[in-house]
Amino acid sequence: MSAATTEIAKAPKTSKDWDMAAIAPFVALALLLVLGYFANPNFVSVANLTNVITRSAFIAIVALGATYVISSGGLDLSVGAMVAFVASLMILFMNTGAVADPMLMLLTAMLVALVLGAACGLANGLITTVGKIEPFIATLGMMGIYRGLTTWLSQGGSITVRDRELQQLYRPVYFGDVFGMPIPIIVIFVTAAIAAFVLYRTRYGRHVIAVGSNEEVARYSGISVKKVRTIAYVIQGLCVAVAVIIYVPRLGSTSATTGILWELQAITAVVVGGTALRGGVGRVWGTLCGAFILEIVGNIMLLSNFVSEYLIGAIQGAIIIIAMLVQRTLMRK
Amino acid sequence: MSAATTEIAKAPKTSKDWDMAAIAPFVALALLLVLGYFANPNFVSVANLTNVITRSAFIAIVALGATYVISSGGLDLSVGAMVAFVASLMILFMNTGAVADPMLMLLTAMLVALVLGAACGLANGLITTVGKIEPFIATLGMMGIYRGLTTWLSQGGSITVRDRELQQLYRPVYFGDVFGMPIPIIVIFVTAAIAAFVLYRTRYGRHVIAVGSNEEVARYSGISVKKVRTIAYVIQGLCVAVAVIIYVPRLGSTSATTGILWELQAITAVVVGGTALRGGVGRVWGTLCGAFILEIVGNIMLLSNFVSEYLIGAIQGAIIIIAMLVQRTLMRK
Amino acid sequence: WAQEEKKVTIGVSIPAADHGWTAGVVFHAERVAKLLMAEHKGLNVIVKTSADPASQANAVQDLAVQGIDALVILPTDPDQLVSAIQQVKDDGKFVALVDRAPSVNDNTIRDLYVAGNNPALGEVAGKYIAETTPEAEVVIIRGLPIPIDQQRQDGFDKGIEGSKVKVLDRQYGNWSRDDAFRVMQDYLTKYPKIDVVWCQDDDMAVGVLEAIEQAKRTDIQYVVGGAGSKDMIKRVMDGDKIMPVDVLYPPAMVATAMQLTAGGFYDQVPVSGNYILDATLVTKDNAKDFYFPDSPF
Amino acid sequence: MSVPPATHDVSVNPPLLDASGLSKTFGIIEVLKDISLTVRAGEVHAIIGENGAGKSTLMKILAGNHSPTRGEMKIDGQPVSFSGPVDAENHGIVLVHQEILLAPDLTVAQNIYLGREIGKGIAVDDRAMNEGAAKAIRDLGADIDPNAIVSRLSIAQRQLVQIARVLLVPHRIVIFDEPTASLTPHETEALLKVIQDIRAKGVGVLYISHRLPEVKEIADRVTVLRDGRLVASHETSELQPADMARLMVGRDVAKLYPDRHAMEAREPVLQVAGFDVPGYARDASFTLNKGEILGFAGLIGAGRTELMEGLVGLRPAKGSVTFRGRAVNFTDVHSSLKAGVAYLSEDRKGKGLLLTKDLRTNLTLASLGKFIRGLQIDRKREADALDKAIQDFDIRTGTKNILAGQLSGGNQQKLLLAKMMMLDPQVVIIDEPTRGIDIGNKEQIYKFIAALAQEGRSIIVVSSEMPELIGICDRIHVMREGRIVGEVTGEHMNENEIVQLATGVKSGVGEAA
Ligand SMILES: Nc1ncnc2c1ncn2[C@@H]1O[C@H](COP(=O)(O)OP(=O)(O)OP(=O)(O)O)[C@@H](O)[C@H]1O
Ligand SMILES: Nc1ncnc2c1ncn2[C@@H]1O[C@H](COP(=O)(O)OP(=O)(O)OP(=O)(O)O)[C@@H](O)[C@H]1O
Ligand SMILES: [Mg+2]
Ligand SMILES: [Mg+2]
Repeated sequence: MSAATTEIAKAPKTSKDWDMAAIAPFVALALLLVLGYFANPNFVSVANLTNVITRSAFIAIVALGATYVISSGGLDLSVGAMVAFVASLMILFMNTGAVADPMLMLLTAMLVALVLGAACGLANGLITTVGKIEPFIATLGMMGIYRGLTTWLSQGGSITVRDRELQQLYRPVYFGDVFGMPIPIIVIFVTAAIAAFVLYRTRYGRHVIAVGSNEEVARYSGISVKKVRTIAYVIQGLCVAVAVIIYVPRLGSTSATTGILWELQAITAVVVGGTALRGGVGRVWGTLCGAFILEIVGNIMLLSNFVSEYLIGAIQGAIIIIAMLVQRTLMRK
Repeated sequence: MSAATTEIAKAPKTSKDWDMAAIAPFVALALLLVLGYFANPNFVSVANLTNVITRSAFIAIVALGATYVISSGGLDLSVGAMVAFVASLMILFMNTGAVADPMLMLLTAMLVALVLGAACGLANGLITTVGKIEPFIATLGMMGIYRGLTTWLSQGGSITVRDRELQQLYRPVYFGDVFGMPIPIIVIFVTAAIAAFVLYRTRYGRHVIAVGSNEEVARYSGISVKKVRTIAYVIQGLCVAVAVIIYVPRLGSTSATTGILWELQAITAVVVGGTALRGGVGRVWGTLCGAFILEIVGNIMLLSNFVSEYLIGAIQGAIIIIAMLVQRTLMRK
Repeated sequence: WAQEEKKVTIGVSIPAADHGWTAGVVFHAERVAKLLMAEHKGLNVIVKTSADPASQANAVQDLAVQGIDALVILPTDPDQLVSAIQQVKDDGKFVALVDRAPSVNDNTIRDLYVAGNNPALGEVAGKYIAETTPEAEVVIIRGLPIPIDQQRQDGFDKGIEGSKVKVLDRQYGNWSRDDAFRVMQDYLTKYPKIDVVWCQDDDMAVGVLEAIEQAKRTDIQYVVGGAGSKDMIKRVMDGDKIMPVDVLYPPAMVATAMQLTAGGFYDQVPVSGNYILDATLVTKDNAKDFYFPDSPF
Repeated sequence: MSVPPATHDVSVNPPLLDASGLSKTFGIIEVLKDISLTVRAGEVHAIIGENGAGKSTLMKILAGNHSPTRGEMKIDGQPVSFSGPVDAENHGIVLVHQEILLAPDLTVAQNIYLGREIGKGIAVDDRAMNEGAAKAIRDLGADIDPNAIVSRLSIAQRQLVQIARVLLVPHRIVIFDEPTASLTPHETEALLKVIQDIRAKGVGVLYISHRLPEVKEIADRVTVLRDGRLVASHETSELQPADMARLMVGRDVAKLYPDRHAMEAREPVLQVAGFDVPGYARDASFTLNKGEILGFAGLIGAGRTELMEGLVGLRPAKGSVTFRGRAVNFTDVHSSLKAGVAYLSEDRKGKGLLLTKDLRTNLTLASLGKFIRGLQIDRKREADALDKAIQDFDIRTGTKNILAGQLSGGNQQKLLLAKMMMLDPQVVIIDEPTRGIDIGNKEQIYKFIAALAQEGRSIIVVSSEMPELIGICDRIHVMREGRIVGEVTGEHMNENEIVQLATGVKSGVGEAA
């Protein structure tokens, strides 16, 4: 109880502070865009920006799910491995040729991916809530399991869509566009809009925030903490499945190394976007912004030719820290 | 006839709960040893157990530092990269030949490693405390920086002790023994004893727990939260340096991949050992136990013939989850 | 003269230096990039490294945005990069594929293919072991679970086919010295008698040798590595008993591809087709031909 | 009570602390306006005022936790300004906070000596600290194991530990911010004795309490705050509790407890039989009738809270429960709330409200189902509900856009009440309804409770304040060591009877009544 009583001291003094926290990632993004322009004028070309946003789709969508898990007070380190696992099973399913019609096969495969994603999320959720294991460790263990199973499924190699026709039919889901807008970008924004609606406007979303900010209060208010958290993990699983659905057509294949470190990137996107790791706050649009920032940092580095390729990792790390410092400074004002 | 007398009766229940939490990892370790015996009788040979404990030294010592950081309410994801960075600089220093006498050179190099470790820890500490960035993100950024710098130092390749004589002089620090007890094992237990003394018996240790338990209370008690946390990171840095000092003589070389994922292993060891990630509890001997458990799980898997090499990761993940479940069950009794 | 003025940009996409061999790749790519640019005034070579297939696909896109005339790529995982490479090829750029081939590897996807021979690397090692010690009991340390590792394993099995060589165990060492050390220590505990270790990579051999030395075991006759790092070549050259041979898989192949590509633009020799470099068996006799003391690998 | 009133005249003693013109603003809200105050050696100076009057804020300024927006402080005539609480402690000013400020994972002794551990060489001397802590706690008339982990203590025990901790600091002025809010009469008495002891040593005491008889008993001087202003300051001898109440609230609080209509027919709503909450309560049986207010009295640790929590499914429990004629088994709060049984926790801050969220979110949290339109929450209706709740429950706040944690204690309690009433429950269980609440608010809360009963709802009140139970309840069950040891009704409803049952001096009396 004493933890709760003192929390107030840390709470923002006015609503203004919260607004700054919400705006900060967007300011950081804007600064980065300017920086990018100076690094290489090609950077601001429509083609390049579309590329960058398109490929941020995977991390962005996974991070949307992570926003739920984190703001409900959980954490999921298994998402990268889950991407590999779900994608592998999806391709294996496509390779079975269980459904003759290619179009129907594609839709069935997508459904299979969604169901698998939800199931993986459910498993994670139950282990942390019913099993009462710290999410960090529980999902680290699940990461090992998903990745191990993927290695086993691929027998150490890679898993590739065998049917060329199917692959061609599927390609546009990543490479195609609608009125010039690449499909992955549309998927990002549609997913984000749904995520924002559910988190901000529905009863479940309110419960997520309540559970994340004080579990006991939520419980005493008749909210099933376990159910809310478990569902957050299921949502994370569904987001992973959506990411898989647009990932598979891009490379048409997976291996045991697919999605490695994506969990850390997703969490970074969430935090850079202004969601606190301790739970109780969720910023859907901030998360999107965070994912874009991460991808853009890499892009600028590649486009500019100043940085030794050995140092890219170092500069990336430094930029994230600087971005967070900028955010903190803005918030303190 | 005071009100308090009735409460006393219920008090013992309390301390028992805590004892179970402290004992649980040791029970898990014992179970694992039995399991190992059945998997392969060679497992319990002195030679094998010595091997296993010796090579757990790096993770164990790094995890001792992590126990401080975590129980003070922080987190350090950069330790694996820090091992690579400090080790690389240490070898580069040895290769300069700045000190002519080999023995003196070795001692100087060790001192250099300790100073570097402390400096890296200080950097991490200041960024999280003074910079007020979530430790997860701050140290993730630092991870990128340390690893990037290591890649750059090694130009992507490896950094090797050039002086054969020096290397031979240094070797016993990993491969040598004192009265049959391998030196790394001695180092583990000496470091743990110091860590336990500082955490349990000194004022600083008390403050670490207080800060991790409730920052606000610590502040009201006149404890400098920033100082205590920063020092915890410095201790982590020193532990990394100690790990480096026994790591370098083993292969005499490092590369950009040295210590990859050690941070996750160290954190797992800490949590399996019974320290809570939220801070406020620190179990030095439990951490050691956790580190042994991790190494033994891998060892059993290799020695037994049941598991396909593709599935090792999956089984390892499953065992960690089961170990945590066992621990939770024991604690609830 | 006029041709020297020609402005050409070559993009080189290679894996990040995550172990010795890839470090060698980066080293040679950088070295030859400088050489070529000094040689041809109008030539610009951009070298980009990436840690995994997804980020390499990004890197290829980014190179395309910068306006390249040719792409030299050593894919981290070929099957996963087919689409990205295909796009560059479809834009009419020259594509040179190095080392790792996707399941479909023909003119529709690349103009030039320069490769070491992964199956042969395994096969040469297997053959050598089968010939030298026909009844050996062998333990194997694999790399990472990706296709090239699988190809080497398959090649090895082919190499020992028909002999009495027995494989006791195969485990992943992740192309890491530390993991190889750990796996080898456990092999030594598990098997009282081991004749030969095949670890298919010289980086991992470092860890293997340390583990053997520590255990003071004398039953292990020799260790076969692979790729040809300078340290291991040196041992072979010096006649080290435990490292009698090494199997070549030169990281310099990326340099070959870059030189051929540049040649196509400036020397007007049409380049295309397959250049498969042999998985040469390095022995005491020929070792000095493959010893590059300046390389990081 | 047994503490003798101060006999000597302290008003001639030299002032230790002299504050003048203190003001404090948070953002745009001015919480304190131009307060001047003197504390003399050996004086007990009580500060009273409604919830949110600014008492705690003033004390935090004096103890260096906040810095004043305007005004100055002098110690022994020397102007001072504190850089923080530790600085104030170095000047001899110590504060027992209204909230519990202890590290939950440390032991009692470790908390008491936190930040000033006794050393032995480079190690800490745990033995010495355990002994010191045990003595400090004994001095307060309590008995708490110095090795117990604080998170396992009850709120009352924590409060005592906190007091012990503060009194170990060398001090010249001790500030107590509602130290007795969660203490029973027995412990309160012991604490008041301790205060007499320290004042006898020439220490100045600032004392905040909502229990006016207590103030009358212990204080030499009473200062009254209202809306952040100092409205009066008198010698205690000049005031009666009723005068104090009037000064605080700004009107007469003649009758604290509302009139209750006699109940007509007894119609059982909730029947509990043989109910066990393992570890806390055994074999509890009682009946709650429609329109009735049933009290639960007992000493701290008697297990009342746990019994109620078991009843609504917050703790594992077993036994027979009949609600409105049907056997029910509430395994979680969701089911009990849905059935119409609401429980309001005694731990407002830890279990009642989301302190870092706004009032609207808190108000509707338990009853969101009522605000759903289509798929989404109707925010307009939520806002309307908040307006109505602020009106109905008289929640006093400058702006509706503040966080629940920024409300004063009394207003938090009213918000919690409002939150649970959104569910329109048939049975309301209120645990410690007025803990830390000012007399004006108390009166209002009693009125709400009476009104609820009048509407035909049934109420259970768990309280450690016997006068309030006697004042508002129809019947009172007394618990001791996990068992219901008796029931008092009618003319038996007096403090003496209850205390005898609660302490085990007498058992089973009135059960038949
Ligand atoms: N950090 C803060 N930011 C904004 N307003 C605050 C803050 N702290 C307190 N307040 C406001 O200041 C006013 C005075 O609060 P304070 O806690 O001093 O009241 P109090 O007299 O101690 O009440 P109680 O009897 O309930 O303890 C209240 O209206 C409260 O909402
Ligand atoms: N989390 C806990 N773990 C173990 N014991 C606890 C815990 N919480 C409370 N207790 C103990 O349970 C007993 C009963 O608690 P509590 O004081 O809440 O009872 P109560 O009759 O409701 O009294 P009150 O509400 O007046 O404080 C006490 O002895 C307390 O120390
Ligand atoms: Mg107050
Ligand atoms: Mg209670």
